[in-house]
Amino acid sequence: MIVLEVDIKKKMGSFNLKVSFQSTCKCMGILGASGSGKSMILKCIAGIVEPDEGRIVLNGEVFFDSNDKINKSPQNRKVGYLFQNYALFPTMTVLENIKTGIKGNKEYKRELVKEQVRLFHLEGLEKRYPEQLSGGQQQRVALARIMAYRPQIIMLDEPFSAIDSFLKDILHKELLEILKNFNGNSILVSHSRDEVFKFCNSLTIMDEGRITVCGRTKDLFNNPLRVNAAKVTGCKNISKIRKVNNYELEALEWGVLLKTNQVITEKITHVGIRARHLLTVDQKKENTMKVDFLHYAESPFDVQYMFRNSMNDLTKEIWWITSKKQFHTILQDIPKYIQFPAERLMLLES
Amino acid sequence: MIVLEVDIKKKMGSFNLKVSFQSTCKCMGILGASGSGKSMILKCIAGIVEPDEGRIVLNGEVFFDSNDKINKSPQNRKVGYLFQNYALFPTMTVLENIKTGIKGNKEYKRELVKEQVRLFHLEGLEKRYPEQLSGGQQQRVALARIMAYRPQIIMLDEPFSAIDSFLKDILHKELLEILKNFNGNSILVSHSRDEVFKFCNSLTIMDEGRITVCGRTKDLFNNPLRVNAAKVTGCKNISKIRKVNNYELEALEWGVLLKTNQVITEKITHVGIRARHLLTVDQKKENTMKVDFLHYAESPFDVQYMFRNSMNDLTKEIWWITSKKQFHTILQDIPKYIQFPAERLMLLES
Amino acid sequence: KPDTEQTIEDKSNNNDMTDLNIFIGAGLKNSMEEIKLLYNKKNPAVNILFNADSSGKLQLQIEEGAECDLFFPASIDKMQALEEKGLIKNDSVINLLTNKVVLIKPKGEKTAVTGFETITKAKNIALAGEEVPIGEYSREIFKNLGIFDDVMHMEINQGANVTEVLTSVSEKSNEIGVVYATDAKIASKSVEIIATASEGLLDNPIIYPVGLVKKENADVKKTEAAKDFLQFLVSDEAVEIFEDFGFIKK
Amino acid sequence: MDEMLKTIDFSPLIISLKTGIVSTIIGFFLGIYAAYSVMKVSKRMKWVLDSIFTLPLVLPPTVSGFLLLMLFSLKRPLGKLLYFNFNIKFVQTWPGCVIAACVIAFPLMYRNTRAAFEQIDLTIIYAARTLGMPDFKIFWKVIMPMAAPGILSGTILTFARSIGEYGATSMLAGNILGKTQTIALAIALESASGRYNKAGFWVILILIVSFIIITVLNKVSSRYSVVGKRWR
Amino acid sequence: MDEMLKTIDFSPLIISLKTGIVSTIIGFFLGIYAAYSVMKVSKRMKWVLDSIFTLPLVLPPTVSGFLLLMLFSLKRPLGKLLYFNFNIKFVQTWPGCVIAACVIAFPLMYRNTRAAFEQIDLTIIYAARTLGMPDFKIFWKVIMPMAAPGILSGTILTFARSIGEYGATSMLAGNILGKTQTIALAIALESASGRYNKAGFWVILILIVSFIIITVLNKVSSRYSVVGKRWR
Ligand SMILES: Nc1ncnc2c1ncn2[C@@H]1O[C@H](COP(=O)(O)OP(=O)(O)OP(=O)(O)O)[C@@H](O)[C@H]1O
Ligand SMILES: Nc1ncnc2c1ncn2[C@@H]1O[C@H](COP(=O)(O)OP(=O)(O)OP(=O)(O)O)[C@@H](O)[C@H]1O
Ligand SMILES: [Mg+2]
Ligand SMILES: [Mg+2]
Repeated sequence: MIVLEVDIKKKMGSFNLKVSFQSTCKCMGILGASGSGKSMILKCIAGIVEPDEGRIVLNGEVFFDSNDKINKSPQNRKVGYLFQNYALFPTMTVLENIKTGIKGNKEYKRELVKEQVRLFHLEGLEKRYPEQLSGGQQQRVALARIMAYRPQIIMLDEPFSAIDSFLKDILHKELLEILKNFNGNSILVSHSRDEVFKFCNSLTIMDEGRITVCGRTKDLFNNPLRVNAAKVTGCKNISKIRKVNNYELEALEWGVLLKTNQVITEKITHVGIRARHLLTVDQKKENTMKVDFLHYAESPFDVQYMFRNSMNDLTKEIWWITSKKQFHTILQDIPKYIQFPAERLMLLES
Repeated sequence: MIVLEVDIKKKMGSFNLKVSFQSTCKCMGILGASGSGKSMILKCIAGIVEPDEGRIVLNGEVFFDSNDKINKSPQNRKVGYLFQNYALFPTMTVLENIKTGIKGNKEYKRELVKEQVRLFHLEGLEKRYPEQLSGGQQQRVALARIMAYRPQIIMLDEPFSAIDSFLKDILHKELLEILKNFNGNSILVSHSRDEVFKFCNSLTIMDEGRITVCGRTKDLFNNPLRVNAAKVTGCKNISKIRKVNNYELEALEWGVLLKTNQVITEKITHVGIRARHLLTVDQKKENTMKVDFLHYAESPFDVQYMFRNSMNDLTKEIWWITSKKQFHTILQDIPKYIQFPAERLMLLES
Repeated sequence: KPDTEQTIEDKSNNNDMTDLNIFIGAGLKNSMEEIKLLYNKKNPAVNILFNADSSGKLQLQIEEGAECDLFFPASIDKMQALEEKGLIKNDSVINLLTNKVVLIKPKGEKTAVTGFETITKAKNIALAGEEVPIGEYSREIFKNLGIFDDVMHMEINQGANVTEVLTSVSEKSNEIGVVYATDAKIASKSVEIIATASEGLLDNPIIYPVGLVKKENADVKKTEAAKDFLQFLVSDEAVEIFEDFGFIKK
Repeated sequence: MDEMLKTIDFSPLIISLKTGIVSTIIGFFLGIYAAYSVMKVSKRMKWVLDSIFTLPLVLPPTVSGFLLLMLFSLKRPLGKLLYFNFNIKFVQTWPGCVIAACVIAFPLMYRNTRAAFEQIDLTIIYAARTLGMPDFKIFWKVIMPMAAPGILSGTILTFARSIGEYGATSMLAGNILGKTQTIALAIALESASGRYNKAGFWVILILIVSFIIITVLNKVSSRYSVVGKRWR
Repeated sequence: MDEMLKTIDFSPLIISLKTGIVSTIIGFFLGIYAAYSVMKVSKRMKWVLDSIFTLPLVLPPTVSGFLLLMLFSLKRPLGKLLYFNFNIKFVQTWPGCVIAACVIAFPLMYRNTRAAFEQIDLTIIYAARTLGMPDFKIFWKVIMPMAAPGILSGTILTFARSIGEYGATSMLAGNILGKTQTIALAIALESASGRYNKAGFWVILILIVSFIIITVLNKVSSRYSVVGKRWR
């Protein structure tokens, strides 16, 4: 069982990073708002940024310890870090770029490079220089380079951000395969919920340099516990609350009283509900609200509707997302009432 | 009505770009595989890459014409091009970066910059240099810089690839607002189907330097017409066919005979069906296939199942995606048969 | 024609100051500076500007029309060359000083060389270039001694000027060297004289001529001042200073 | 020592400083302009210009001085033209010192700047163009700050070289105390006259001056480089 | 002309070439090493080293030559030590030419290289580290190719300067035909002797040689720069 322990502090100008976590899972995901410090953590683990204090240990091997004045060089950490901006060597061809990290004899190198080229669909580009590649091609070269390096731990910083969805599906499959056969940890930073969900058993959620929640991916998507975690896992509807009693609250920003299944503890400050979990009903029931339709947006398979409490113009908009199948023309049958199913309400601490 | 006419050829090493289109729509989307030449088109329009021959005209203003030897400098094109890799000025602060493109007096500049900083949530980062920003922050600075420039035409090359989903939703809304008030064209290159769907009325699909299809976004998603268009619009199931008669075909890679609603012309070489459009049934009917379950992958709201024709091990996998709501535990009730509804089959030319 | 050069200087100096440009061989610099001080005590209105450099360079500069009133090179050839080109005022040339050629070695060093005749016993020798005046004189001496070819087969370090020769010897880079007596005197801390060449060894004596440079549309005041300074150079007062520095009045 | 200081005329210091600063400024703009122009030229032309602009460094300074004298002497066409029509004279004047120093130091500025330009990422320049920045603004606000290390290096080398210039200066401008005698010329002359302590004094002075100027240049330029880079 | 050619001893050409090439090679490695070391040092230290490494350019070459002579002359401790214990002698020998040229040209290589290093994007170096490349490999395979324009500029300047070096060489190594007389020294000597056509011959020769070498260097280095950059 491979363990990664991180407990570090780092101040960069006005930004403070202070995180501490242990990961034993095969692939840990990090989700967080833009600028919350995800890349910084990876840089600290890779040895590119030196933390002000703390400890980083991988599998018993101390990478960094401010007390013992240990700070292994990046070379000795054997960490495969996919830079967010790729960081390809501009003066090397694709082939040379991939080859850099490989240790072994010529024959082995050649074989491995060839395999990576195939795996990341880079055939025909071997002799090109990075500036002669498209964005997605560059990203794939960077991925190939890391994978050829055979690191102890793989850290991917938004590895598929520039790759089209068809190729992404293929690469997802291949990467899942690679990670399955890889006996080390990996960390994935991604803004795509689907990606995190697919790759990561455990998830760490960051906000402003701190870890807010940490747990099994599925659990966190079901019950994000904190406002910020709810946001980054894609919850579009969040409101401040006033507790009425243990099982009832007033959603202040929606202007509605809601019954809950869970006990509302004192710490709870917000309530959230995913846009897909709202129901539409024809008449007033428990946990329903009469709404005015504001506007809608369409995506290939879904429609997003935006409503507002029809009793109160000052409340926040509420998003409802529903699969398209059920509608042929979208603006027919606009619901009058929406329901907040009690079992779907997420009670959140801020 | 503002018209953009592009008809150019460009050879770059082994890559040949040859495209010709007219766009009058407010926001044109470009979809295409990685390396298909999307960025190259934008570069030609912006004046960064000089086409070998052809013509580029925006609203009657000739940007480029190889016959008349016209080649306006990028400065005189007033094109706002968001580079895929941002291309921020490394020696300028965020504020200075945003300010560069603005024409006007000091007061106006200050106001406009301030507005952009607010719009793209860059408060507190004004004095930072690009290398002191996170990936998403850099991308937002680049966006702010383009928008402050007040161009005639806005060209965005994957504008939200590095931004977390919560902020992305907000920026989407803001950008939609901006584009609504903007009286010029815009072009969006994106790998996200949802984004294209949301922003673009018309869509151009590229493959290996050529435009394969071009049309209204919704129409293309409904009926992509070509294999490559089906792929980039996210169709996961595509098979070669053999025509049996005008309304029947054999899907060679799936090993199944399918009835269609549309006439199968001679040009049709493939059939496709979106993973969400497959149905599951309990017994053999028309257009059904007995399948073996291979594996599944989960995303927050959906489950993807992979099947294979149980009669023939050599056939391609078939993806089925379904919303999670219907299942509590996923591996229960694995369907035995899947159905290809005739009205959902997409007949494709290669 | 306006003369900005003049006007600029007129602004910076008093209006009645006269600038006198004097080109002197580098070896004359120290003595000429003292003479200048002395002269200025009597004639404060004359602003003497020295251009001290190797005589060949000065000759070239004058040929190229440099602003020069008085030319005072370390060799008569340079003067003659200019006279032939008509750049020197007729009859103004005075052969003012002579110098001696000496053979030197680093102070306190042993050498088998005892005089010019035995020069070839040295391992190597520092000599000025062929047409640097002192180089020319040295060669003349060797020819007259009949050892020219032998010397030319030695390891010769050719200096482009006397300073280089002097430094080479004083730093023991070379075993011996040939310089002017005046130079040897300056560097007496680090070199010592082995022998002084007798006058008979030179075809012509070493002469430091001084002459007025001919100028078109010359300024009368300037010409007069130049003449006056030339007169002063010949005076006993000046000659005394020259002699302090090891020169000999011709 | 005290005695010596009294007898020293400090004009060479002033002249050296003036020459150094003025020729650095001229060299700065000229070198940058040359480098900028060469960047826009075809490969073959680049090679030709490159070689020509490097020449003054290959030739011994005296030769360059000789060639300059042949060009500007009042007996030669150009010199005559300049003098009689424009009243400009380089022979034996302070401007001559400047010209000599400029010519000798020019290759340093030129090559450093060009190397710095070549290392700049073209995409950034393109971005500036698409933002409608006029060329001169792109040059001064985008290119120059990015090329700062190279420009600084060139400037320092140019200053150092022009302060230390002897051969060409003595040929063109002469060695006239109070007018064209720079510290470098003074050092040469004093050591030729065997006055080593005076020469030594000048050497120390020139070193101090250079230290100061180099420091100032470093400080000024560090304003333009984002973060002082240090490799670990 | 024909007459003249017959009387010319071509040894200065050989010596110049040897000196130029050897001192360029030494200067190349030394300058790069110095620049590399300075990149890793604190800001204050950087400033000190920077100033020291620029000195040889500030001093007139003759002074540098004089100081070298003071160091290596057989009268002085170091010179004695080297000569009597190791039989190494720089005074009046060809190695002296090399030392002199190296010292004079060193600042050019150093500063150019350092400027080039400063313009490199640190992220790329970090990437190389995380890929486990050993430091020397990073240096030669990643840093050097990226710094190629600056390195080339430094190398060309170094070569040009050391080929044209006269002042320090004549001081330290002397001007011995067939042993230490380089073309630059020959030119100085011939022109001091007023033999302008011989001097001219050498000038032309030195120019041709430099053209060739500069072209070769350009060619070699263009292999390392990805795409010949040209601004439009
Ligand atoms: N050199 C620096 N000086 C000051 N602040 C910095 C510096 N480098 C980064 N930061 C700040 O640190 C924070 C974290 O940066 P980091 O790159 O880790 O963000 P991130 O979580 O990866 O964001 P993104 O998803 O946008 O890439 C950001 O707010 C950034 O502005
Ligand atoms: N300088 C060049 N020389 C040769 N080929 C080039 C050059 N620049 C780009 N290409 C090729 O042109 C093709 C199109 O590049 P482009 O950047 O337009 O792709 P793209 O559609 O934007 O892809 P992506 O989605 O990955 O960014 C790519 O296959 C790329 O490899
Ligand atoms: Mg990041
Ligand atoms: Mg692209």
